[in-house]
Amino acid sequence: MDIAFIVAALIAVAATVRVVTCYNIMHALLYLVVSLLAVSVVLYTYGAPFMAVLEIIIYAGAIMVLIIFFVMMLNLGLETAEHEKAWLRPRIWIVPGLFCIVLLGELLYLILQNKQPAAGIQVVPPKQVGMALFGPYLIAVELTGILLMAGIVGAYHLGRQHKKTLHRFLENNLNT
Amino acid sequence: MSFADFISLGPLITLFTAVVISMLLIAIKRNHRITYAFSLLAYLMALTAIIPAALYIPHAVPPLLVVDEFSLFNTGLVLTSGFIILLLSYNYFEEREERKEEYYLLLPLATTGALVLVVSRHFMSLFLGLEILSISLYGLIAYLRARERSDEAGIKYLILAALSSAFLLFGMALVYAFTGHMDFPGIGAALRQAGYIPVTVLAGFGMMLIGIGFKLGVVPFHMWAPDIYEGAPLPVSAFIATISKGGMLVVLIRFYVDIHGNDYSMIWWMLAIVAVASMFAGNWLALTQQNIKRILAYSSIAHMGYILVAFLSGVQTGLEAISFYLVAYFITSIGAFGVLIVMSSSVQDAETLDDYRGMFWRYPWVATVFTAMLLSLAGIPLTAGFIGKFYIVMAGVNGHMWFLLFMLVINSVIGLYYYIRIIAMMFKAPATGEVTYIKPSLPVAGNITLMLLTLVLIGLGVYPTAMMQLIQQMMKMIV
Amino acid sequence: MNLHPTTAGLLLAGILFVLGLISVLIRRNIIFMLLSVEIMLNAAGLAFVVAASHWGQADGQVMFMFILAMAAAEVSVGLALILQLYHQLRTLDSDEASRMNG
Amino acid sequence: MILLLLIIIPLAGGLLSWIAAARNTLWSRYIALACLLVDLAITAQIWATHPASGGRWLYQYKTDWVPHFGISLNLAMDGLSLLMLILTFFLGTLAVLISWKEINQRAGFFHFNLLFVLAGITGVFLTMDLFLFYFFWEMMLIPMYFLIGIWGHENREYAANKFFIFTQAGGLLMLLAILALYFIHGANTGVYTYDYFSLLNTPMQQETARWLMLGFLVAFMVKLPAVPFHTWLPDAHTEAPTAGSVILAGLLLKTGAYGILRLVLPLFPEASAYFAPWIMFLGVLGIIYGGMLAYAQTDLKRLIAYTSVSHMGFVLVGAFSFNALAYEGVVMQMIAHGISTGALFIIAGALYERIHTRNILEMGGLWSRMPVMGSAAMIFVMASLGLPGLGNFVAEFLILLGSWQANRWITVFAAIGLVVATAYSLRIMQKVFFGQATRQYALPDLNRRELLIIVALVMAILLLGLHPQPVLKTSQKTDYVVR
Amino acid sequence: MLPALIPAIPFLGACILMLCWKRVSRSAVTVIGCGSVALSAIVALIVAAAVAAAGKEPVVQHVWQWIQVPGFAAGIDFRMDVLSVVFVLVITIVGFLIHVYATGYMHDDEDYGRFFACMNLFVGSMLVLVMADNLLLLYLGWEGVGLCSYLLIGFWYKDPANNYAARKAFIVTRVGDTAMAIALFLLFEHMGTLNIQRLLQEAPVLWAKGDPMVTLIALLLLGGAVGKSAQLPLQTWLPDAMAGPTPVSALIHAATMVTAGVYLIARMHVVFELSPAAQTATAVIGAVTLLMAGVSALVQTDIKRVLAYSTISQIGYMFLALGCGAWSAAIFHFVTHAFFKALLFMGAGAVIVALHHEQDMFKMGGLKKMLPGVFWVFLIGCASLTAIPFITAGFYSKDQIIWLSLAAAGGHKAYWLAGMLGALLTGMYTFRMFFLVFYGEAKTKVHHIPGAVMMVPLYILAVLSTVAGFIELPHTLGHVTLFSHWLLPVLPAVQLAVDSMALEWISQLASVVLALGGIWLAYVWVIKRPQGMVDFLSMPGQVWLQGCWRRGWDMDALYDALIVQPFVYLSNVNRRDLIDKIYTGTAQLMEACHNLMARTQSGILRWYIMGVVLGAVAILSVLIWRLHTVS
Repeated sequence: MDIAFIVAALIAVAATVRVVTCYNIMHALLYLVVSLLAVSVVLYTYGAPFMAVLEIIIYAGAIMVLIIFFVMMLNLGLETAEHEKAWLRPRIWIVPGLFCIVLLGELLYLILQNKQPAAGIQVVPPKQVGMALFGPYLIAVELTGILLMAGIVGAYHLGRQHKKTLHRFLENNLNT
Repeated sequence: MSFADFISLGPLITLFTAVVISMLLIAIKRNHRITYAFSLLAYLMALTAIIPAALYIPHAVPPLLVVDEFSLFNTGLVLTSGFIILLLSYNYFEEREERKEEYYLLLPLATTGALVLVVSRHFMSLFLGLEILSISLYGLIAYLRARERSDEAGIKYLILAALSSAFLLFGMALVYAFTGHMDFPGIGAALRQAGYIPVTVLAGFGMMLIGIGFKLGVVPFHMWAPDIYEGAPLPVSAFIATISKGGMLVVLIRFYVDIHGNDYSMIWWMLAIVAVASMFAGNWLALTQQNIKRILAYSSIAHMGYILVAFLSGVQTGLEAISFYLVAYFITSIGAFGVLIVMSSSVQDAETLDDYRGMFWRYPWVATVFTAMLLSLAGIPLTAGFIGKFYIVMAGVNGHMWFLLFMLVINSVIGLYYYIRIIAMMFKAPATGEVTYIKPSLPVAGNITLMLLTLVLIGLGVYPTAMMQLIQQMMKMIV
Repeated sequence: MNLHPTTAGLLLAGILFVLGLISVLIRRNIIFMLLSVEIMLNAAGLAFVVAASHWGQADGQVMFMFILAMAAAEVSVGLALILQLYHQLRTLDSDEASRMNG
Repeated sequence: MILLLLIIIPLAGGLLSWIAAARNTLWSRYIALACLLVDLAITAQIWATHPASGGRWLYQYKTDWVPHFGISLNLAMDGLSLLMLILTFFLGTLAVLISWKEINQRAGFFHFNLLFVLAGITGVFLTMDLFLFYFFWEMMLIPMYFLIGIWGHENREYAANKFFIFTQAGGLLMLLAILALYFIHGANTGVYTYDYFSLLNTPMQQETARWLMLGFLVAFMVKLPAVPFHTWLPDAHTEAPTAGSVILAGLLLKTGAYGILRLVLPLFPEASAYFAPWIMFLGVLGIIYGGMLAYAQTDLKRLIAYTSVSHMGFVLVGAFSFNALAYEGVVMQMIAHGISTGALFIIAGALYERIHTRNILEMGGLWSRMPVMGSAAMIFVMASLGLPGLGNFVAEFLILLGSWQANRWITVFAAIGLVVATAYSLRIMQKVFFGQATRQYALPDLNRRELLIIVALVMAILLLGLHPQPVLKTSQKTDYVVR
Repeated sequence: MLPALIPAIPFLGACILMLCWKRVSRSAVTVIGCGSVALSAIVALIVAAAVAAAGKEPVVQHVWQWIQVPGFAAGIDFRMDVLSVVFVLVITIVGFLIHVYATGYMHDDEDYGRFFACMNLFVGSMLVLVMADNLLLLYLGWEGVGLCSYLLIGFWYKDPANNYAARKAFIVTRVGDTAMAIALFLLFEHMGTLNIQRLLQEAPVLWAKGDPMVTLIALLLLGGAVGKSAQLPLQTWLPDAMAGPTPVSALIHAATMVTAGVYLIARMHVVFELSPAAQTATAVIGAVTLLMAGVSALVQTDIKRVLAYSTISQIGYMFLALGCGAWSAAIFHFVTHAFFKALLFMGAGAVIVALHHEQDMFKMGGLKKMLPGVFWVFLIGCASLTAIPFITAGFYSKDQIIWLSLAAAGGHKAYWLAGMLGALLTGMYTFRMFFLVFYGEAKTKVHHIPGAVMMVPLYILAVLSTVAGFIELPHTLGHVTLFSHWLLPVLPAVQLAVDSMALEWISQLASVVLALGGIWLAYVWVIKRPQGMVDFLSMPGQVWLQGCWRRGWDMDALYDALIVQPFVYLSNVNRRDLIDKIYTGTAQLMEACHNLMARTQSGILRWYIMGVVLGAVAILSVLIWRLHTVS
């Protein structure tokens, strides 16, 4: 068992717990970034250096930044924190929490049933990944393209601001 | 990719290419009519592309995809359904949304996702297809931005879909971790080879079931369905009810067959519980519901339960039954939503039961169509739904699943109640006094489409042989 | 600790996954929910990489990349939707978005 | 081919008369009438000319439908079917006639539904393919549902729903049984078919046979209806328009009895014998329970409806006696009950048209105002209580005579049911036609059209009572399961 | 062809009248109504002559095959043998006279035609009953006369009381009919036929004397007979049946229909002979009935009810005779009873019409002068009923029964005593009625003197009531056996256990003395010392007892409490059909489920996620659970 893995894992879990419990959304996001960084270390220890990098660049770097930007744009800081405080009462989280703990227990129990023969961690170099990606999984890459296009079109359509000028019928409706 | 790969994936590629072109068209000039016409054309071309693809079957595009009779059949089904939904869409969007053109990108994109599902035999393509479908649907569900409920529906669907995707992925990871394969036949072979099924793999299947169950809308992952059906634009609801569920079901069948799902009693039990719960929950929920969209949502939950019964029968007849039922269910659901669409005014959806009061006497033909659709949902003879239900029961009997069948019978009876409640409402004398009905748009294209659907519905109900032969042929190949 | 490395990795992924799930469940803020779902997806991706390392295959990593892509698309559409919702409801409380029920 | 024609004529006629109604409702009525008369003529012609001796099957027609499943369009007519068909078209014709003035709203759609119901019933009586049987069985429900639900009385929707749900529930159980039979037969012989004749001698375990038999039986007992599945009937009969009540009582209930004779007994002789005492018990329970309920009713149509429960109990008792006499009686009972109860409903309908109430407490003394109607009612009330010389007596007597050999106590109680029948039947006369008129009505007696209907019915019931031999002889052309 | 004509002609008349009585004149109705019966009577006479000419060989006619199914056949077959001839003649002749009388009696009724239609129908049915060759056809006639009885009792349908009486008559007789139907089933089961002749021939072969089965059959037949003939325990309907017009009472409820039971037992005498127990039962029923009815007749106030109870009592005599094996005696009494009771009823009817439909005897009186014709014929009828020796028919028939109840093989002293006591009661109630009606002061004015149409039949019947007795004279008085001899081919001669002329003398003397004693008591009671009687009767206990008797020993109340009320109560409790509650309950349960489920659809996203989590937990739990149960 790699020490690096254990440390990174502990950090990841701790940071994620903070994400769950944190009231301030900004803090939570930052904790999440920490968690993602720790996960990237874990990825590295599992012989996936390229993925570790991607985790940092895309997850921590792009997606999280996007969300942070969004939060800032809406200016949600303090007010939201208040809300979160008000919403996160034990009454609210205790039952779901319990169920999730049960789920966690079951999941871990099931994973621990693993009876596979122990094999070492095998490093998969980025080249091999690249070969796979543009070899057999070429179509999948194409499909990812479609996926992203769908995302873009959807986000474009939904993200546009409402024009206040509605369609004439709707307008009439609103007026009446 | 070889030439044969291209031809085999022709429908998919055609459709996607068309999406790209139509995006460019929109970029050049926004015109509802042109985009609409082009999309229709795209679907037609994609449908035509099935013919050359059929020459090469069965053709695998390793490791992700496989094109065989089963996938081509379902490709055809999905494309036809998409085409019909599109046909019904024009008027619906014409006056509801200023930016209507993106709809004609998102709908084919979603269809593409379903097509990927239909041909996939690998976790990766399953996942990607699912996500293409889901992400397009986020946009589609919330498409009508002026409508309050759209956003609510969209966000609900988004969070839940992502959540269930996460479950699906985690489950896949577990399966992958303990079998070393992500393609279905490989998994099946690995499990056969191992001689037993590792618990963790079972756990993985269980978690995948959550993701799949969510898309199918079975209990307990069904709760989104009514809200999304209600909030989404009607054609999109029709899409979710049919293509989205159908695509998932097809991939589930393939997966189940490839991993020899019948060998594992555990999976059987899980599905059986889900099936019974879905039947009861769906039917009970619909019982006194006043909103027809929600009724259709609940009824679709119950119908998925029925399908699962056939699924669980573990005989080839069961798979045939599902295919047939799916066809019938597609026709019926699209028909029912189609009626809702043509009955809706240019700004308001006709969705409450009261909107349909005395409809038979005001719009006899549309009411007849709706009646036929509802009767088909209820499984009454002369309709395709009857043959479908008959087929399912037959499969169940063949598999000796008496308990499940008994549940099915009970539920059919419960279900009957709310279907005929709608019918009764349509045949009631129109309300006296000052009642303002929704003024239905009754577009010509919509009416003709509905008429054709009804004809097909009754045709299949009266002469199902051809369809059955086709399905039987195709199922022989995959089992 | 003499854990099988694959098991260890999967355990971590499982813990992160469930933590994300808890977060989705107890948060009412929709952005938080979206965030939590991201945690879950990330955990699933981690599980794939762990599995890949066990078999020495690239497939799991490829899958991880696709998950990444999907997460990105998801977040973009999701944020756009949240924006819409925020404009309409003037709140991010998911419980408020419950006008459809029954 | 002629059998197919019998089904197609009403189907086509139904469509035609719906279309014609757009022009003129009178055309619609004439088309419906003509179709039924043609069918009636065809069947009457067959009846008149069919050879006294010779094979059991008068006509057969078979062509593939869904060969994939072994489903064929398999029609055949034997004595039993023939009699039932004649009854069907006879009552169908009358149903059109009585609706002549009663149904003014949406007459075209009414006739469409009426003819479709009749087509479904015809199909049930003719088909020799179990799938097809189920198909027709369900097919007649929808138009019937509309008949009740659209043209019925105040509480029509409830009644229609109840009717529909009950019969569907029973039907689905039958479907399960049909399919199980199909597979058992297929597994044992390698031939997967729904063909009645092939399935007749399906070898199967006793246990299985019993379950399957119950599946069929429940469907038929719901339709019959037997206690405790009878509760849809009073509602449906009460709320239906007159023609609907006539079709329901006269024909739909008979499909249940027919199903028992045609399917339950021949397909599962051992299982039927095993359950026979219980079923006969239910039958006799129905006779007395239905009779008591009928006695307590104040709604005339409801009262008549419960008499159906009582009378159909005889069918159940007779059918499970496994006795040639009882079978003859059952067939007679089906026909005679169809006519007598149909007539009573027609009279109830005619009364309702005149005084707009069905509550017998508000009637009384109508004999003096409508002596012809009163006399007609008297005849059918007497038929209902089993007066010799009228059709029902022959039926009930033969049933009891036959069932006596099977089970004495059942027969004794069934015979006691005749006393109850007297009580409720006479109550009709007493409350409706006798006594002092409570209100002053200006009531026209039966008009010419109604008179024609009633006279036809009276003739029929008298002929059945005094010279039932042609019917009995024809019905003997059917092979019943005799022990 | 002739025998079939006998019932066919009245049926035809009934049909014609039913279809068009509204459209033809009253006289046409009269002609059709009376004419058909007269024609029938003529044909009957011809057939009777044919039977006689053929040496009492029966005339059999097969009209058409009614029911023929494998294992069972019944035809519309008529058989005129000597027994049938007797009944047919009485029915047609008395029937004709009553029809004629009715043309006068019903003259002003608006439903004149309907009346005659029903009457004709009745005559036809009754003829079918007595001419039937098989029991099924007999049953047809049996129920047919029941129907006519129902129709005619409720003839004046506007009065609910009449309808009630009619309904009661129908239902009570139906109870007996059911027993008879079961007897038919049993007979068929054992013999495979319902043909009367074959039954009679084969029964002795099949069963030994006293076989329990034959006893059961005989008792069930007896059940049918007591229902129709208003014997204990089913006698309660007959007094109420007097609600019908008086000619109806005369024809149906005195002369013919009520004696159908007698006919049935006589017809099936072989079966009864095989079962001593059933015979005893018949005799006991007859004896008890004749006494109870006699007592009830004693205290009635309504003139028709007196006659009704008297009818019950007289039929009791017939049953007594049947029970003793004195078949022909019973039939003989039937004949004479038909004459004098029809006479009495019609006489009463004349009085009633004269007094403007007043039936209470205490409101009559002193009619001797006003209605002398009626007085005389009534006197003859009363005398015949009381069995005044030598000159009345009743004397010969009744005396024969009393004597044979002692002397016949099946006889017993107790029967004889009952007969004797009955004679006393007969005298008392008959002349109490007679004196009340014709003597004393007039309390109601006479409105209408009955015309010739009504009186002529009375005269004829008066003559018949007198002379009919001479066809059968006892040993002591000339020993003429024309009647029993005539019946010999069908009904065996009575087996005498005691054959002592002296004893017969004593018996006759005693009965005469008792009858005359009864008259004397009536005289004292009504005319001589009415006050004393009133005092006696108003003693405590007496009042109740009298009421009880007047109400027919409160049998009505008993049945009401035991059968009718529970039935009605149960029916009404269950009016809304409790079984339906199961289904509506299920429906409500479903709705409750719906409401429960609908609450889960709260619309709150987190709740939906909770659903997913629950599902996940459930799936994994099932997995772990199965894992442990499997391994």
